[in-house]
Amino acid sequence: MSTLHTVNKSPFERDSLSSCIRLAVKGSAILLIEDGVFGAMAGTDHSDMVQAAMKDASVYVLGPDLAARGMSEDRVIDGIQIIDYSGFVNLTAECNNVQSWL
Amino acid sequence: MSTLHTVNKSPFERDSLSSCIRLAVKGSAILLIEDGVFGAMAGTDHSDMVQAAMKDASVYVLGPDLAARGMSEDRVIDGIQIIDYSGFVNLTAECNNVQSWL
Amino acid sequence: MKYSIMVNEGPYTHQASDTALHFCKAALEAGHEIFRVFFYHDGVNNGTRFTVPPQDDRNIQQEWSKLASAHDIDLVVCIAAAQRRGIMDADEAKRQGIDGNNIAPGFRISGLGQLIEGGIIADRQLVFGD
Amino acid sequence: MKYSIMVNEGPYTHQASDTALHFCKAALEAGHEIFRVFFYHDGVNNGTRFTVPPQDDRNIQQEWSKLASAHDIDLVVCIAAAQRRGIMDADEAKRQGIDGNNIAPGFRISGLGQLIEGGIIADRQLVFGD
Amino acid sequence: MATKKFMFLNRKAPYGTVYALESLEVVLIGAAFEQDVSLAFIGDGVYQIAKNQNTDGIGMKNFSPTYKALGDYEVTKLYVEKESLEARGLTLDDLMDLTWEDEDDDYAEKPSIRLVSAAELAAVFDEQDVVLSF
Amino acid sequence: MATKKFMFLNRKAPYGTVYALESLEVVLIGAAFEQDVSLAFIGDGVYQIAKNQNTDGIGMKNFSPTYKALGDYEVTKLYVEKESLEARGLTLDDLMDLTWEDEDDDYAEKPSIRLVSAAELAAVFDEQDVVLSF
Repeated sequence: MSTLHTVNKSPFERDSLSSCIRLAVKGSAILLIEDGVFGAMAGTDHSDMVQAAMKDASVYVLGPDLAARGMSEDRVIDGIQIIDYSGFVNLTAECNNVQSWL
Repeated sequence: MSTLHTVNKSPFERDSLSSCIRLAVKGSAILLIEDGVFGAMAGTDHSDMVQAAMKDASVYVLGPDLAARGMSEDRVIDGIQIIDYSGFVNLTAECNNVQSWL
Repeated sequence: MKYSIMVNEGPYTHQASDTALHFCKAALEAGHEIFRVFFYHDGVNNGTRFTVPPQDDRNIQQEWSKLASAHDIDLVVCIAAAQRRGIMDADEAKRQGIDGNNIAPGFRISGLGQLIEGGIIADRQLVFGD
Repeated sequence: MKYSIMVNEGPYTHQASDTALHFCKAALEAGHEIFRVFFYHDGVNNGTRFTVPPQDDRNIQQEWSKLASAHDIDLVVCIAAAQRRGIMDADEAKRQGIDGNNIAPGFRISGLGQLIEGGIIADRQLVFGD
Repeated sequence: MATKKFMFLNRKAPYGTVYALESLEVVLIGAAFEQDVSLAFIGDGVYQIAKNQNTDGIGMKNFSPTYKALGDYEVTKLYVEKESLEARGLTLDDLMDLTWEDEDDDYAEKPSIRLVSAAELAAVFDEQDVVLSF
Repeated sequence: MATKKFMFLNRKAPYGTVYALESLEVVLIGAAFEQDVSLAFIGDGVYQIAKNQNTDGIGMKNFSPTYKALGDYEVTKLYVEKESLEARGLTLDDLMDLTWEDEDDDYAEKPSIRLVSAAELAAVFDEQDVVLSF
């Protein structure tokens, strides 16, 4: 796979996720961690942006960070894969490099 | 005067300024400091939001922070007053209280 | 006017501590009083005497110490926040079994009540942070 | 895979250090190698042995020390960033005329070259920060 | 000591940063000073009081139960901005059930959360003496 | 040692935080390792290389002249995202004039700043071995 992008900021508070989406090439993977997991939720002001990005990128979200924040897996946008830290490690190994959007 | 609101974040990176504008009552003062000074510039994607807010609030910007960032006073939105640290102190004394939007 | 100030970020990483210093100096110059500066969150890191910034840079910690001594300002480091972040005075170090301390001159470690008290006593409460 | 990790924020204030720890543990469990963890910006504050977090909370600094000793991980604190923020080892303290040191076991202070070298040597470079 | 109106302004999500937790520590101490205390949850601050927080997987302490104890400390005014909640696709049902017992009304259990519009909350802010931001 | 493609990703404004300054310190050290180094300025990162920075009033060191020295360290690829510049009402004229001397072309002075679209910059990112984010 191409690049793995990690985003650890809420899309409501910062421009990290929108910058990442703008600058990720087709075929990239995007992993939402820490406060970035709010970007994975359906029915928010930013869901459309994320769903549009999913045409070109595979989107993942870190389950432990979702659970910590009380965000239900049922309400994650369809097609976003929920992974744990070991899945995070696997992604970094499968992708050619890792780019953090802090 | 009513409340003095301080905003120290760039409106391009964070939601601090938009939250402040949404929650400031008519007659408030808004002071842009640190990276918040980018919100005072004309001709940006956020200038319209700030100009609309100026109908209900007096907007100020900290000159030393503008200069540090190379932002020209000529390009500050018309009607925004440029002040220094002593002007900042005066505002806090004139207003009833101070609210920071971090 | 009597001011109480809260500083929520450490030195250098965020501008908050610099801005708070500039504000305090300007307020004192205008004849106001700075009653207390309360350092919370990473702000406690302003109170370590172990910093050695580059020679061509400002020394934020020393500026706070000097300002406090010149104008009798109470510099309070929050004890709970300090424990999480490794700011220790001699008493605390002894109590916690830590083999050293790093508190800077003019700073004292105390509880969150000092922040609330500051807000009650002062005419204006300001917060500088991230 | 051989990993090099960069941690840009201190303990507790941001989740970055926690996430980096979880990542390192999971990588080691999967049979990968963590070659080096480089602490930069406020990340240097992970390397103070003066922290005393609440008893019901994790001790991030100790977790790094333990992980490093169990898996032979090189924990490097950037010297320039450490000087600005008051992280000292015995040698540095002597050189700078500081009356104490606070570096934690398993951490060493070194230059930014270690970060670049980490990126060159490792198969993957990851950054955790704010 | 005088009684002042203290507002604690919460705009950051929990766990990603420590501000929510350390804000709560101030609120608990503040309650002991018998001031007129309010909390506001704006922007990502609304996530602080989300239901069903479970931190087992990230190894951090789940401090959300502490919000439920606020009523016992006579901290009973928790303002939640409607616009922030809606932007995040959340409703009151997604927030914890936070209540207090009214001594003057036969210990009736009353809701602590006050869902308010931005305009209403702006008016509340305007009345405050001290605003502590986190 | 091997030569790798190193990208330094700058997304934060100068002075409000220390990231811009400390990023520059890494770039200077990195140059000594003779790697293939690029810098990207995205979002508020474009403000780092704005002209006419004057820090006298805030008592901090003006480190912007250091960007002018990058060419001497053979750091000659500074990508600036067009979309970020435009959103901020800025043009190339608002940025410092950053150049390098091409030894292989009779020491001709060439511009270091490469104004690129998001799509073009995305392609550059995709070729990198190591991305350090600040």
